[in-house]
Amino acid sequence: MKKFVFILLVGLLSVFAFSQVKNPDMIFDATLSEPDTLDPHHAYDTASGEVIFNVYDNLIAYDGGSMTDFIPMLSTVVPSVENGYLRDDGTTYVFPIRKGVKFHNGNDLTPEDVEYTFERGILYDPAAGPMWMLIEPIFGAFTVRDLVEEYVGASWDKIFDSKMNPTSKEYETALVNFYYDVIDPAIEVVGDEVHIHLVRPYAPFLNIICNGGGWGAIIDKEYSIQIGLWDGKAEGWWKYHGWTKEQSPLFDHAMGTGPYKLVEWDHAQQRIVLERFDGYWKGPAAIKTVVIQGIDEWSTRRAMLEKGDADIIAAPVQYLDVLKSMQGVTVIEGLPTVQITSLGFNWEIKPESPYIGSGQLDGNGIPTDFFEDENVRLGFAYAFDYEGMIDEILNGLGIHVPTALPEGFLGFDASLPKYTLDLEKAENYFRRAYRGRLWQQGFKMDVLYNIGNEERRVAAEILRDNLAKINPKFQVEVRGVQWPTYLDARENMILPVYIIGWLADFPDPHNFIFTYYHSQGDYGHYYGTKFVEFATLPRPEFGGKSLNKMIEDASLETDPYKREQMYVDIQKFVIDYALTLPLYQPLAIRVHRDWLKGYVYNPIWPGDYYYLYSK
Amino acid sequence: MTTYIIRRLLLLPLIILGVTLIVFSMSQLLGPLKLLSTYVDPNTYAKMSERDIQILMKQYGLTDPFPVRYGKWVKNLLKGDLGWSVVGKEPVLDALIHRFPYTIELALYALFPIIGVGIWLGVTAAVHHNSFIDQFIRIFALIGWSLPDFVWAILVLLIFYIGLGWFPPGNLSIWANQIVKSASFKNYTHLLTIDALLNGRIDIFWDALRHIIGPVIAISWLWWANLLRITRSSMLEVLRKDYVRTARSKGLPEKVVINKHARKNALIPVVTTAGQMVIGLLTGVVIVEMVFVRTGLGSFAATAAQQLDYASIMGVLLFTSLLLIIGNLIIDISYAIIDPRIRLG
Amino acid sequence: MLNNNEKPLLKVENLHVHFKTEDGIIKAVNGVSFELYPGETLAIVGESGSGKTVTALSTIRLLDENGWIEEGKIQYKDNDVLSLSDNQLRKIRGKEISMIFQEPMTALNPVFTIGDQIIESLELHLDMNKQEARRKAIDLLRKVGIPEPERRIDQYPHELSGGMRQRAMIAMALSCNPSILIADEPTTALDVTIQAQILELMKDLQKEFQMSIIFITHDLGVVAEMADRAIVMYGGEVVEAADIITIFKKPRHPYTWGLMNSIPRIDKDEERLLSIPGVVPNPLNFPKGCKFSNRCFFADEKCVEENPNLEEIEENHFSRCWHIDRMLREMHKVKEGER
Amino acid sequence: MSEEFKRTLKRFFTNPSALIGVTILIFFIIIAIFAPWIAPPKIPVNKNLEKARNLLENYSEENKYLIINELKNFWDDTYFFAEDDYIELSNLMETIAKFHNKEVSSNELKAHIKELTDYYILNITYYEKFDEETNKVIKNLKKEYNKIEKKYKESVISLNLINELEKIDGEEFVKQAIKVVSRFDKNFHEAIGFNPYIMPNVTTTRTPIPPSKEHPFGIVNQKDIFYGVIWGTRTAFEIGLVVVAISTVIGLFIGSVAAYFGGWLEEVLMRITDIFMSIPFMLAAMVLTTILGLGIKNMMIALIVFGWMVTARLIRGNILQAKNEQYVMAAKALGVSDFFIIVKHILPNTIFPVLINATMRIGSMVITAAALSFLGLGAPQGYADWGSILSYSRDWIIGGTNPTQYWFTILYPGIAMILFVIGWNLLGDALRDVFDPRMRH
Repeated sequence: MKKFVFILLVGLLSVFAFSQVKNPDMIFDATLSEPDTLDPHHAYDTASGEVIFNVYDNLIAYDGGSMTDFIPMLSTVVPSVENGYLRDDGTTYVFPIRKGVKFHNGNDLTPEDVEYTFERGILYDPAAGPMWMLIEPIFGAFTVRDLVEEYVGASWDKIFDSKMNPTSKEYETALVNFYYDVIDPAIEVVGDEVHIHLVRPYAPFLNIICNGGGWGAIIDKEYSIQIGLWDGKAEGWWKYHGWTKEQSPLFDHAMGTGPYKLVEWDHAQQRIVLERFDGYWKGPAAIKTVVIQGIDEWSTRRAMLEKGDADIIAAPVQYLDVLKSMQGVTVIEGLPTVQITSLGFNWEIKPESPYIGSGQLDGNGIPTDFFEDENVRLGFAYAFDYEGMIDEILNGLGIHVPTALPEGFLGFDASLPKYTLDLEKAENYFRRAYRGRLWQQGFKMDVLYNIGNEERRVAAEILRDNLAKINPKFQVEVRGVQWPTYLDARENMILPVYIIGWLADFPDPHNFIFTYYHSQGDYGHYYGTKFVEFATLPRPEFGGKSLNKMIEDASLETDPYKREQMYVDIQKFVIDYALTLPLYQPLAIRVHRDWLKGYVYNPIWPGDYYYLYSK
Repeated sequence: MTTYIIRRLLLLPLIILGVTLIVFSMSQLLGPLKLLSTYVDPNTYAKMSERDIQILMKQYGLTDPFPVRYGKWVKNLLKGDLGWSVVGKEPVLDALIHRFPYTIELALYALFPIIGVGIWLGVTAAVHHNSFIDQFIRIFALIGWSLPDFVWAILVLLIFYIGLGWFPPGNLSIWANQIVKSASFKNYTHLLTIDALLNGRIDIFWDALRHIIGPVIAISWLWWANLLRITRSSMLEVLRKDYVRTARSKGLPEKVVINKHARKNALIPVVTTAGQMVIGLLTGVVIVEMVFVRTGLGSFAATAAQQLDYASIMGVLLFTSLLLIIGNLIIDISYAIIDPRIRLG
Repeated sequence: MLNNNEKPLLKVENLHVHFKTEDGIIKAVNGVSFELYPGETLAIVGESGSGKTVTALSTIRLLDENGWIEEGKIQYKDNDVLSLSDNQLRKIRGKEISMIFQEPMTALNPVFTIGDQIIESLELHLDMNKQEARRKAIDLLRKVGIPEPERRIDQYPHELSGGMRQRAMIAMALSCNPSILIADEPTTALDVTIQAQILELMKDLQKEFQMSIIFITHDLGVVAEMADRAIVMYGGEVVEAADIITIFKKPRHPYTWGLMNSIPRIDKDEERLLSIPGVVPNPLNFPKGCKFSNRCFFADEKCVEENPNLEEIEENHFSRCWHIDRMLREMHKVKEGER
Repeated sequence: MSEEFKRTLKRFFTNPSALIGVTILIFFIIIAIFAPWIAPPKIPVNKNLEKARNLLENYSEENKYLIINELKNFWDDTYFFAEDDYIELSNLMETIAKFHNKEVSSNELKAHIKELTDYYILNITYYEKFDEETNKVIKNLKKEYNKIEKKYKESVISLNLINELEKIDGEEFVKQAIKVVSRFDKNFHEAIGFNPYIMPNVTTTRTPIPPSKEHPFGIVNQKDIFYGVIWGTRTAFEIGLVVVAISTVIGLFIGSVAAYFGGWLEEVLMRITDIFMSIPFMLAAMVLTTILGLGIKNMMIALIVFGWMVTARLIRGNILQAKNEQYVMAAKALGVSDFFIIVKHILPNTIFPVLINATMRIGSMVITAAALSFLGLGAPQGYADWGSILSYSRDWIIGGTNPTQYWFTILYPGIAMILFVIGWNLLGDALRDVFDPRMRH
C-alpha cells in the first residue's frame, strides 16, 4: 500500500514537472496595480491608462518614442499652422475624421462620435478626474461646475438639490441653455471634420489630446448611449455629470477602435484580458491575446518571469542585479521618465501636528514655522546625499536635477546650480538659523513616508543620518504610514516635510513649475499660507513681478525661446530660496523576456503599446 | 439541546448586530479624509483639489454623522447591498462571492490531510505514550506549533516552486485560466478542481491541483500540530478510562480496543476542534494566500485592511463572523449527533 | 464445600506488583498468594489502597501501563498466565475469566449500545454471526433480569439506570460462559435495594453457570452474604485468610477485628461502633515492620520493627500478627472505650 | 499547602520540557538584559568631545590647549546663550512679579514677552496665547525660568571645570580632563535622548550582505541582522508579556465579574464576549492596527482588544464551578464582601488554568505580531523586531539569484523566533502537566 502511494506520488510529481506550456500567441504582463476605472473620462492613473491606450484610439498619437512629434490616427491630419488645420491664431483645431474605421462592435467611426466623446467628457467631469486638462484650454476654467456657476450666476449647491435635480424651472432652463451656449459651440462637426475652439492659444493642447491615458480616447456614441452614458441631449445633461467611478457603465466596459478589445476584467484576480481586434484599421496586431495582471508580490512576479510564464514584469530597481543575472531576460536600464521625486516643506505646520514634538524650539520639537526660515531649508538642502541616493540606492537609475523640472522638458538647464551633500555648508546654514539657537537647542521631528515606497523611506533615512552627523541634537524619526494616512496628514497640514513624486500629465514645463512653485499649484498649495505671502511678494529678480505672476506669465508665453528663459529665471530663484528639494528624477528599468520583439518606449505613454509587439 | 439551538439562533441577529457595530465604530477612529482617500487612486488623490475633496466626500456620504452612516449601512445591508469594494473594484458582495470559492477549495483540500494525518499522528503518539515515537511526534508538533506561518509558507514556495518547480503560485496557469473563463467551460460549483472534472478536463484538474498543493503543504504543518496535540491528550485521557479496561478484559485485540473503543470516544472533543478548524481555515489562510498569490477571502481581507478599504473590511468581517457563528452552531449540532449522551439531554 | 483435594482453578503465588509514579515506585502488592477452587466464591476484603483490585487485575494481566508484575506465579488451569503470549491471553480474557467493575457507568463504553458491547464478545470468542449473537445477547439480558431486552439491547448505557447498567455489565461478563468471574466492588455504586438484587442475581447466576467468583469488596456485609472464603488484605499483603464463618466468628488479626466491629449489625444490640483510627499509610512510606502497626490498638515496638509472617494458626486459617493472644485478651477493653 | 507546593515544584523541575523551556527563556532573558553589551548601539557623539578624547589618548603638553579649546567649543555650542537667557528671564520674572503687584500692565508684560520671543529666547506661542490664557502662560514661563536657571548653573559649573583644567598639567590634567569629558558626554547624551531600538543603517547598498566578522548575522535592508535579533528579543518580550498580561487581566476582570454577580450583568458581559469572539482574530487585529495607525504600540492595543475573550470564558467557567464549593459558601455566610471573596478565595483556586493559557498565548501572540509586521502592519520600518527582519527577507529569499543565496536573512531571525515561541510553549506544556489534576495520584 505504502509503495503504491509512493509510486503514485512520484507519478503525479513528474506530471507536474513537465506540464509547462509556452504561449507564443499571448503576452502576459505582470504589473503592480490594477486599473482604477476604464472610463476614459475618469481614469487618471497609468494602470487604467495602459488598458485604455490599447483599446481606444485618439485623434493623433505620438510618433513612436517621441514626446514632440505627432502622427495622425483617427484624424487624418495633425493640425498645424503650416498645414492650415490650426486656425484663428491658434484657437481652432480642425480634425478631419478618418473613414472606414470600425469600433469593436462593428459600428463605423463618424465625426459625431468624436464630438460626442469630447462633450460627454466635459459634461461628465468627475471630481478627481482628468477632464480639467481639456476644460482649461477650451473654456479657460478648471471644472464644468465653475463654468455652470459663472453662466447661471448661482452656486452649484443652490442650483441643484441633493438628488442633482435643479431646484427651480429657471435654473433648469439656464442649464439647458448652458449646453447650447457654451459646450455645443466649442466642439462642432463640420462635414467630415471636427472643429475644437480654444479660448486662447494653448501650446500643449495637442499633447493633451494625444495622450493615450484616456482623456483623448474616442468612444462610440451609439454604444455609449445604449449602456447608459449621456444621451447626447441638452435636457438633463446634468444627470450624467460627476458620477463616482463605479456608477459609470464604462467602469469595466470598453468599446473603442483600438488594436485590442477588452475581453474581461477579472477583479478577483486583478486580471485584464485583451484580445486582438481583427478589424483594426491599421491591420490586426501580431499577438492574439494580452493578459495584464496585477501581482503584488515581487517574488511571484520574478518567479513567473523566470519560468517564462510572464513576458513582462514590473520590477523595483533594487533587484536590478538579480534581474540582470537571469537567463533569457532583457533588462533595459535608464529609461527617462517624466516624474520628479521631491521633498517639500510645510511653512506653516498646524500646531496639533503629532510630528513636530513639542512644537517649540526647545530641542524636543520644531516650531510650526520652522521651514519659513530659509536657513533651515537650505540646511536641509545640503544635508541630503543626492548622488549617493542615485548611485547606491537607485543603482544609478536617477538624474540629479537642479529643480523639480525633469530633464527633457523645455526650460531644463543642467548648468543651473544643484544642491549637493555638503555638511559644512549645511552646518553654516543651521548655525545661522534662529540666531544660532537652533544649533544649541537642536530639534526633533518626524519625516513620514508611505509604507511600501522603499525609495522614499531610504531617502528619509539618508536625511536623518546626515542631520544627525551635522549635529546629534538634530533628531529625525522616520515613520512609515499608510498612504491614506500620509495624504490625510498632508491634507491637514500636519506634515513638516513630505517626500512625494509628481508624474507629468502632459510633457510641458507648466505641468511641473506651476505644480511645485505656484502657491495654488497642486503641491505649492501645501506649503501653507505663509508661502502665499512669499509667492505673491514682488521680486527684484523678476523685475518686480511676484513668483506666482511669473509662473502664470510663463505658461502663456508663445515664443518658445522667451518661455524657456522665463522658466530658467524661475528656477534660479527657487534654487536660491530652497523652495523644494528635487531629490531625483527617477530613471526606469524595463524587464521582459528576450522573445518579446518590437518594444518601443515613450515616457509619456501610460504603459505598453502591445500593437507593436511580436513574439 | 433543541432549546439550546433555538436560543443560539435567536441570539444570532443580536451578535451579528454587535459585530457590525464594533467593526463600524472602528471606522470612527479614522477621519472622513482617510476614508475618502481609499476611494481614489493614490496618485490621483495627490493631485486632487480642495473642491474635488468636498464633492467626493458628499458623494460617498462621508460627512454624515456616525449614526446616520451606520443606519444607511444597515439599511443597505438589509437590501443585500454591502457597498462598493475599492480593493475589489466591484460591489463588496460580488467580491466576496467571487473570492470565497477559492478559499473554500483551499480549505477543503487542506482539510483531508490535516484531519487525516493529524488524528493519525495524535492517536499514534498516545498509544505509544512516552516512547520514542511519542517524543518524535511531540517535537514535530511543537515545531509546527511554534513555526510562524509566513516563514514556513515562504520556505514551501522556495522549495517546491523555485527549487523543484512543482507547485507554482496563483490559482491556475494562464492557459488553463483562459479555458476556464471561456464560454464552453461550465462553472457548476466554482471550485476549480471539481468543475474541471465535471467538464471532463483532466489537464485543468491537474493544473488546479498543482496550484493548490503548495498552500496545502504550507498550512498543514501548523494545523497538524494543533490537531494532533488535542487528539493525543484526548486519546491519553480515554485510554485511562474504565471502559477501555473493560474492553481489554473482554479479550479484545489491542487494535480493536484502540481503534474502536478508545478512538471513537477520543474523537468527540476533536470534532469540535476540527469543526473550528474548518472555520479557522476559512479565515486563517490570510498569510498563505498572500504568499501564494491566491485570490481568496484572506488575501482580500489583508489588502482591504492595508488600504483601509472600509466597505470591504466590513463585508469580510461580517461574512466571516457569520461563518464563524453558523459554523459553531453546526459544530454543536454535530457534536450532539456523535455523542449519544447529549442527544436526548 | 472447601475441598483441598480438588485442583485449584486459579493459583496465585507470591505475587508482587509494582507501579511507577513520579514520586517513586509504589509496591502495591507484596507477596500475595491464594487459590481459587471451582464453584467457590472468594472474597478479597480490604480498604481502598490495600491492593485488592490490583491483585485481581493481575490475574489477567490487566494492569495500567505504569504497573508491572515484579515477581510471582499465576496459574490458571494448566496455563502459566505470566508466560502466555498476548494472543493466548486474550483467549482467556473474557472467555475463561471475565470481570465486572465498580462503576457500571464508566465501565461501559458510552458511545456504543449495550448490545454492541455484548455482541462484540460473542463474536470474538464464540465465533457467532451477528444474528446469533444478537439473539444470545437478548437471552443474556433477559437472564440478568433486564425487562424488555429486545428494546434495551439497542440502548446506550446512559439511557439505563445504574442497576440496569450493572445487570448489562454482568450479562456482558457472562456472555461467554466463563469459569471465573472477577467482580470488583460491583455493588458499591448502587442503592442498597439494588445492591441486594444484584447480589441475588449473581448468586443465582453462579449456580446456573457453575463458575467461581472472586469478589472484591470493602463491605463485610456483602462478604457475609456472598463468599465461601475470604482473604483480608492490608497494605498490599494478605493479613488474614479463612473461610467465611471463621473470619466472622474468630477474627485473628486486629485489622479484621476492627473491620468486623465497624459494620452496623441488626442482630447485635451494641451501643457504639468501633472504627479504625487513622488512614491507610502512603504506599511509598509504609511502616518498617507490620504495616498495620501505626493504626493498631495492640501494637508494640516489635510490631514497628519487624513484619510478622502469614502463619497458619489453625487449619486453613492464616493470620499475620505478633500479638494474637494479646488481642484476644484485650479486645473487650478496647470495646469498652478505654482508648 | 506548602507540601503540595513543594511537590508541584519538584514535579515541575523534573519535567524535561519544563527544563528545556526554562533554559531557552532564561537564555533569551539574558540576551534581553545584556543587549546593550552584546550589541552595543551606536550612540552619536559630539565632535568636540570626540576630538578632545582622541587628543587625550595621545596626550602631550602641546595638546593641552587644543583639548581645552575643544572643550570650550563644546561649552560654546551648548551654553553660549545660557547666561543671557538667564538674565533675560530673570528680568522677565521681575516684570511678572510687578505685574502681580499691579505695577505693570498686562500690555507691558506682553511687550516684554514679545521682546524675548523676537530673540527666540521664548517660543512665539507665549506671546500669541498670552491674552487667552494669561495665567497658564505665566505658570509656564516660570517653568521655563526654572529650566533656564538649571541650565545656567550647569553652564557655570562646566565653565569652572574648564578653567580649573587650565591651571593643572601633566598626569593630573589627563585624569581631570577625562572626568570632565565624561561629564560633558553624559550631559550631551541626556540632551539628545537616544533610542536604541531603531536599527541604524550600516551600509548604503540595499542588497543583503552575507555574514562577516563585523556583522556576524549579515545585513539585510542596510540593517545589521545581529543587532536586530539581539534588540528584537526585548521587543518580543515586550509584545508577548504586555499583550498577554493586559488581555488576561481584562479577561479575568470581565469573566470573574460576570460569573460572580450573574444575572443580567453576566448575560450582557458574556454576549459582548460572544460578539468579540465572533470576529476572526487575525482579521480583526489587522483592521484595528491599520485604523489606529501602524506601530508597535497600536498593534499591541489591537491584539489586546481582541485577545481577552478566552480568558474571560475560562475564568467564568472555573468560577461558576468554584462558586458552589464549600469554602466560598462559608465565606459568604460569614458576610465577607463580594470583591474580597473573588480576590481572596476564588481567584487563587481558579487562576492556574488561566496562567497556563496565558503562558501558551505568549508565543502565539509573538507569532501574530510578527505576521502583522510581515504584512507591513506591525513594527515600523527599522524597528528592532524579528517579524520585521523576516519581512525584509521575504523578497530576497525568493527574489535572489538563487534560492540559497540570502539564507541568512531568514535563518537567524527565524531561529530566534521559533526558539522563543518553543520556549514558551514548552513552559506552558509543562505547567499544564504539572497542574493537571489527572497527574496527581
